[in-house]
Amino acid sequence: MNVGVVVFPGSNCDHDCDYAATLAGANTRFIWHKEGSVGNVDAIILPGGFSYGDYLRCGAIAKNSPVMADVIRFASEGRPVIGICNGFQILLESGLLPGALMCNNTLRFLCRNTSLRVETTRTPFTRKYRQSQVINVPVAHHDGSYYADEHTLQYLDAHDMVVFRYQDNPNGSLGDIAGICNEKGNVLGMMPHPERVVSPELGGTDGAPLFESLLEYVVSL
Amino acid sequence: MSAQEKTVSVELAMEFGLSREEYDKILQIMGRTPTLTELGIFSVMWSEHCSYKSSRIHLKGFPTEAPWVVQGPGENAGVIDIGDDECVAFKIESHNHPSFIEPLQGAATGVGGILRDVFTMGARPIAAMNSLRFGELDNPKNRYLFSGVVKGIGWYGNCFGVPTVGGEVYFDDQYSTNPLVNAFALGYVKKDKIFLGRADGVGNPVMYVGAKTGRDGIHGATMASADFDENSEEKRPTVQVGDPFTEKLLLEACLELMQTDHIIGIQDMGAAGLTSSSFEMADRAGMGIEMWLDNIPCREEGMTPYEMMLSESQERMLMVVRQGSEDAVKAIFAKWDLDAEVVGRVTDDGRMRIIWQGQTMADLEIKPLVEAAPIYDRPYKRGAYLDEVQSFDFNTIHAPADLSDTLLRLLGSPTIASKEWVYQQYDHQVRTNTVILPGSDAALVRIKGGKKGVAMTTDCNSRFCYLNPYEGGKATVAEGARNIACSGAKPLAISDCLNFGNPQKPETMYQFVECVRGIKDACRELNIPVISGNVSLYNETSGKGAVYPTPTVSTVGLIEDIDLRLTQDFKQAGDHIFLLGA
Amino acid sequence: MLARVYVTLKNGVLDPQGKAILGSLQDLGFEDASDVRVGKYIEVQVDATSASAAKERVAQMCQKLLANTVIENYRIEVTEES
Amino acid sequence: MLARVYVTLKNGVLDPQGKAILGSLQDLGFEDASDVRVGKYIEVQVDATSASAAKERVAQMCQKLLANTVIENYRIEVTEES
Ligand SMILES: Nc1ncnc2c1ncn2[C@@H]1O[C@H](COP(=O)(O)OP(=O)(O)O)[C@@H](O)[C@H]1O
Repeated sequence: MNVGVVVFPGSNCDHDCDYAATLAGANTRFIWHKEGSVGNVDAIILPGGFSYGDYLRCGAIAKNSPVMADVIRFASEGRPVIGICNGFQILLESGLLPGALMCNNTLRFLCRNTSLRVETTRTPFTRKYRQSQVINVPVAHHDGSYYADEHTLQYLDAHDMVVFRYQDNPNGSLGDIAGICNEKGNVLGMMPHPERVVSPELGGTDGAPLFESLLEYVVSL
Repeated sequence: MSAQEKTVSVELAMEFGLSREEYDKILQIMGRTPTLTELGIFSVMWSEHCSYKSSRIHLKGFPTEAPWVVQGPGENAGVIDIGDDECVAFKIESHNHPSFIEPLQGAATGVGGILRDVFTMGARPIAAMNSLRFGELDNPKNRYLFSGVVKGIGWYGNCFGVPTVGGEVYFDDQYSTNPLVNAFALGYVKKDKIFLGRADGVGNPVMYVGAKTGRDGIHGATMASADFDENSEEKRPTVQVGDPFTEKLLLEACLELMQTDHIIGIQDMGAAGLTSSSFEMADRAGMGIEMWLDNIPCREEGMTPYEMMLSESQERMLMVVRQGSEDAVKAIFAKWDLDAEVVGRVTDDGRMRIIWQGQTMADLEIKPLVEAAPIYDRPYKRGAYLDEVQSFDFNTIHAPADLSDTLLRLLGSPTIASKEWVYQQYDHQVRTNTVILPGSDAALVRIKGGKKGVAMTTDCNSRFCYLNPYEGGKATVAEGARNIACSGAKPLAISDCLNFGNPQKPETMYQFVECVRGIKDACRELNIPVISGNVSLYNETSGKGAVYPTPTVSTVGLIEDIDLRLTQDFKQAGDHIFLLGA
Repeated sequence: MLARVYVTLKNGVLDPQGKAILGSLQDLGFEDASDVRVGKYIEVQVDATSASAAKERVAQMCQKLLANTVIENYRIEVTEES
Repeated sequence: MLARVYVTLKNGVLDPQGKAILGSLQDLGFEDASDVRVGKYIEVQVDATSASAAKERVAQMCQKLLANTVIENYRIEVTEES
């Protein structure tokens, strides 16, 4: 499996995503944001960090990067795209997922472990988890409070689009939402960092099945 | 400041922070009256901050050598060998005065500066720490400073993408008129990829890279060398603003460039900006530089040579590259949307010539400016307070009736209480190397690709240093070594940041001298060399007393196998508990 | 020409920052403050032949970048000064 | 009464945010944009008997909290609407 990790100026979890995907057995390559095409990859990761310094709004400037048009094309073909933290913010800004992420209700950056419930295993990223499994994955963000209007929240529920919910909502997200996918399930955005818990030295391995799911999915195609 | 219209005189020199004697010495060195730009250069180069004029003679005698020391004091950061041709570069530095004026930006730019110190060495920053001191939190001003500083450190480090893995915070009203903000960074570098701040090779181009120059922080270095007084507010417009995003780009561009063989030498433009970076690079190589100010990328209109030379705008570097490499360098920086301009060339006459609009604005011999900087052996005297505090009779204290209550009160005091509120605002896991998270004795960061890990801690019991400066200095080093050892690692080297009050007061100078003596003795005894550091004096507001003597020490150690690491928490019921030591 | 852009949160979107500021103001003794909403104020210098052309252009900038219309509204004022 | 507060960076203070936005606008083809500065826009509802009293009060709030006067300036407009 070839995984492309998109690097925006200011991305800083790009190497961590590369590390986690490689550990799961993928071949990875970095895709510079100025490239017009994502090239020959089977899945795309938009990593965390502070693209463009998070200036204006998190993800707002990155959504206009040259590579994003091709990421949108790739996603519309039903192929897997995951945005983690800043990557989630970019997916929302670019309209690939509904809603918005706002400043944490604590108004502070928050780096700590959270406990998540897996709400659906139908996506290419969650098939190796059990339905309703509770996993520990850290968050590290300032703007992670998920917002969508009532109508959208109902739509998400009705279409099985909520993928992870916080058990201990750390930031004021509506519906305790930590991660959502699109209708098809091939585009996932989540605030917590699964790539940070993929080996025991790092304090946990609950993030590993996400990358392994992706590999299994791609190989099964 | 309309410094341009000012005529150079002893009064102006004093306004710039020089003494009458120092001005006479300048006249003697130059054989003429300096130009305004020249006077500005002298004033920052001879400030306490850049010249270490009050501390230098006492810093001599720090043990600085060991088989594993690759670079000792004197460069942007010190470097030690951790085996297999792998090295770590690290340093701690103060940003006390800027943080007092504007806590968020002051602390943020402190982090930015120390990160640059590390990556100019060719090392990718893999960990940061900080050591903080504030007045008690019942005062809203102190809460404002504390929360602003923490936010600033978090903002800059998180955005840059370095994990902030440790630090310390103390609260004591002794710091309410001058908080302390010390920032530490550690980077990883292969032994054959270390870069130094040297301007070698006659004719080689001098290049300016990074952000544009504005009027930020002019006279910041001299500000860091003076007491605060009621008028300090007026110095506010000189506050520098940080841009961690640009710094992240600068890091990536520099590291990419360092994979090529275009660079000869590189240095961060920190305190005293273009001035100290160019003088120090030329001095280390025994060379001269001709600098063309018309080529300096400026952010504002109408900047004068004086302002360009003294600006402390952030996220800038000065480099010397090989002749013919200019375009290749520019191409790499253009990829990262950064400026890179040729602003001068290396000469062999040992002089700094600064040219602007066809005129020579400054023409100075470098050696005397750097090496004939004043050195003071300031008088010191044991403070009378010491007799009083040391003769304290502990028998006058009676055990409290309710020990549980006392314990709860102790645990509830901000200095002892959990620091989670602080470190949860720092991304301490980015780069997926942090194997001991904040909250234990020392942080531990693994080196990917093997089993090794680097442990680090920053410590200082400043109340102890106040009660007995010599023993306090010793204890500080010992505490750091213990923290490293308790994590399973072997302490290898330290970087120190010596925060004291006004050195012109003999009692303060005594604290300095004695703390330093204590550090030296402990380092020698434990065979832990000092490989980098920083001195911050004048940490007091006039009339309101100085901070406690605070010689912060950052200790770095090595563990060969991270699976053998130890953390401080009790692991399971039934385990035995031992008390070790005297 | 100078365009002033005011970006504000839509009605009904919670504004934690505004709420926190209101809380601090009241703690500071400003009990006469009863509501605070925080938005962005952006000044854009734009080359245009008329104020209406400038406004048009800046509206496009808002749509594409300056505002997130899922949660924000924007308002533009153009002055001839530069 | 509604007070509108505009908080802007002082002249000469680096505005990294404005710089990044300008770069992005130009990449998007808005070459007619030549400068961007970003500030805050704050609406404060305040109880006061007159517009001038309200303005006075909000100025105190700016000094104490809403603006960081080390690097920022502020401007206040009061309207009688509420
Ligand atoms: N207390 C100290 N202990 C050891 N080395 C020191 C100490 N203070 C300063 N140094 C060394 O002196 C050199 C100059 O320090 P400094 O002026 O702070 O560097 P910079 O150019 O980054 O501002 C550095 O190499 C530093 O490591």
